[in-house]
Amino acid sequence: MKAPANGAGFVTTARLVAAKDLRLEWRTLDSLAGMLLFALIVLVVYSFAFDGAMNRELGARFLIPGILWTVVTFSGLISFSRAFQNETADDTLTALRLAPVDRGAIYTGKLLAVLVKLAALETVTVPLTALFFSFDLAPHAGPLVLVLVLHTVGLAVLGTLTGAIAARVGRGEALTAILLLPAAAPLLISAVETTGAVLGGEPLASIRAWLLGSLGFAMLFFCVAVLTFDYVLEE
Amino acid sequence: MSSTPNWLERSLYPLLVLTTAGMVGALWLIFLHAPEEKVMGAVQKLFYFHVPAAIMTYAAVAVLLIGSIAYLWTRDVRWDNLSIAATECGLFFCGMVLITGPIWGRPAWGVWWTWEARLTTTLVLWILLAAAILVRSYADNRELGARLASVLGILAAIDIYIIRKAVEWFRGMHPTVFKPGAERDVDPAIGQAFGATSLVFILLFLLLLAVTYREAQLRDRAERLTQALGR
Amino acid sequence: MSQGSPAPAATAVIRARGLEKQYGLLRALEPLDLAVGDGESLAIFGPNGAGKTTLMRMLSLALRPSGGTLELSGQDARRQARRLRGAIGVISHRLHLYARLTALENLLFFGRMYGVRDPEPRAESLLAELGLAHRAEDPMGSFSRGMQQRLALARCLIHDPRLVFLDEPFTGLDPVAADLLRGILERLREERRTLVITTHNLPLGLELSDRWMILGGGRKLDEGTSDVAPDAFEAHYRSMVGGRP
Amino acid sequence: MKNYWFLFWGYAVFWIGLAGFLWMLIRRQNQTRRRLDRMERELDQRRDGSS
Repeated sequence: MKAPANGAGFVTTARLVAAKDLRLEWRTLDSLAGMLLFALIVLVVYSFAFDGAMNRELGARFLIPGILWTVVTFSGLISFSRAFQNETADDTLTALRLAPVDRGAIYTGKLLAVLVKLAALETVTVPLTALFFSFDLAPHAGPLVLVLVLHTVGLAVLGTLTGAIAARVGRGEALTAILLLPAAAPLLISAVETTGAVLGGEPLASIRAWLLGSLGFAMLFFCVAVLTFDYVLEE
Repeated sequence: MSSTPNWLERSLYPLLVLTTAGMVGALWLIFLHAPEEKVMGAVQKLFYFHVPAAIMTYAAVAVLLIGSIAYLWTRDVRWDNLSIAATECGLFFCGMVLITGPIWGRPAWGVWWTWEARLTTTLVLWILLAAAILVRSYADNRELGARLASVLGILAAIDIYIIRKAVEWFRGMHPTVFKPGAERDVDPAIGQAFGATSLVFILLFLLLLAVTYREAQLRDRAERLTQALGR
Repeated sequence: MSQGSPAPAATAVIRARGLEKQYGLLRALEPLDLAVGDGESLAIFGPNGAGKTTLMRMLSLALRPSGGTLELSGQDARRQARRLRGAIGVISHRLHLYARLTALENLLFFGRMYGVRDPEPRAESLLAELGLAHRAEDPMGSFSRGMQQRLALARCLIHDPRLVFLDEPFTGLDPVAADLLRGILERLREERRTLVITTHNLPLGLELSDRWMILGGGRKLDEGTSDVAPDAFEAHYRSMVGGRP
Repeated sequence: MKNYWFLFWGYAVFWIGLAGFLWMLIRRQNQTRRRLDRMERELDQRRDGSS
């Protein structure tokens, strides 16, 4: 008789879970469709609340960061809460539990899939925001991408963990929001600050401390999530 | 069996008497001993309750952190009972800080609320503690609720430290009554009153912690009895 | 009827002492001792709510026990859980498969998760063996219940597990699929894999096992070897659990 | 002098809050105790009945 199979390693597991999730997403567009439509609706509502003249008067750096990040955060909630709800239909969550793999790697895989979805969301919504609120994106594109990526990663790190907690007690977006938004407060502050600075044309050096802080935040909570995820997933 | 008082129950009444006596003494020190502060006037006396309540909130979070880690490590429900007690006490003290804060802030700053470092931190902490209670009540069994709430407890404790730093950086305008350099200017009676009130608040925290812990224990026993009776 | 004959200590693959589970309000399983030898097959009988599924989940390392010790292949299950999971296969009434993935994709995903070296040929041969080769590229959700259960069996066997846990594997199967499953279980026994199976079908359970155990109300009521007449055993079972199904 | 009202309300709110919290705790605890007593009596009765 052969020796028991040793499970996949950390990186392989994360890659497998992420690829599986993205393949499922591609087939059903379960969360992406909801995310994009929701983002669109929020943008339309904002256009009622703040008219173009007001935005032109104030300049892009005052209104746009807030609009951008509320859109990303609230559409992101959909992907965070779906990340583990999609394992409940045929109790595939138990199948993941039974696999001889590191549970932190399962979290990492889910995180990667969520990040791809958020990236897709942002490539649509950010230009759309620029279009709707008529400001010029091109001169700030580079620094803006850096700011977006950094804070999206941090948001997803916490969001995937809180989404898993909400899914474990059978709740969806509402509980995820209650858990995530206060915990992510420093990140959201930094996101709005740095986005404003970038849109205002300030050099990256002036927001270096914020960016490093957000990076540290994301890394710290990634470690916390990987370490505690076993307890979240446990039956 | 349940009528046998344990050490916790026995310590409850002495603690209650001690806290009440201490509270009377502290109030005497605050209102009759300490002078009215020159700049802020009478409202400054709120400081004697507001600040110790804030300190006790952080103490409750520290206890919650210890309880959460210890529960995940040992899976002993006693640690989870401690976490429950710390969450409930933390919620109480945090709520008191949140209410007395604006009442002090209105005459001092001219506004009820500002998105200032400590105010924001305190509000966020209150939401996180309430969310932990919510998650417990949503979970369909005690074990799952305890585990998820413990993870949240760890998350909240780490997070609160970071939020504090981040918002401070962002905008800080909180009054500091004791400035490190200017300590000699403050009337010693103010210091005495503050010190005494802080001690009384520690007693109050311990008292509330004992009561809430005892209740968590009783609920545990009730659950076990329910099961012994065959539901 | 009690001829309790625990397996010899040296060859026990599963050894539980005082294993129990408590869910806050209710105790799902009273402390229980259990030993299953290498290559042996154990059938667990009992009415619904007897604690069968709880026991199965703890033995297959899906659920953490509240107390007691569990050793699999002589190793402490709590400390070596991750490694031991690689030797365990599980079938339950839940499919543990992704409805939107094809049969082959499901098998490859789990095969790779279990670290199977070369999963494609293994998955294809399993699909052929279970009569699913022609549907390999179709999503699992489009299968009939019997085919889904067969695919679940393939998923359970993809990593060649030494220990196989089957929780009500015959539920919802048509006679043809049930016969197929029975044949596969017979073969697993011939291959000297260790099986633990729960079922409401007493004759079938006896046929597929070396020893049996009756659970009721969360505790072990009786145990013995399976070389008994099915009719006599059925009468004994009814007297044990009080006529309940 | 308006400040005295803020002072008064600040302390009033604290005492009301503390009283409310204690009242809630005591009420909850009494409920649990009553439940416990009822169940213990039932358990005793069962023991007497079976012995």
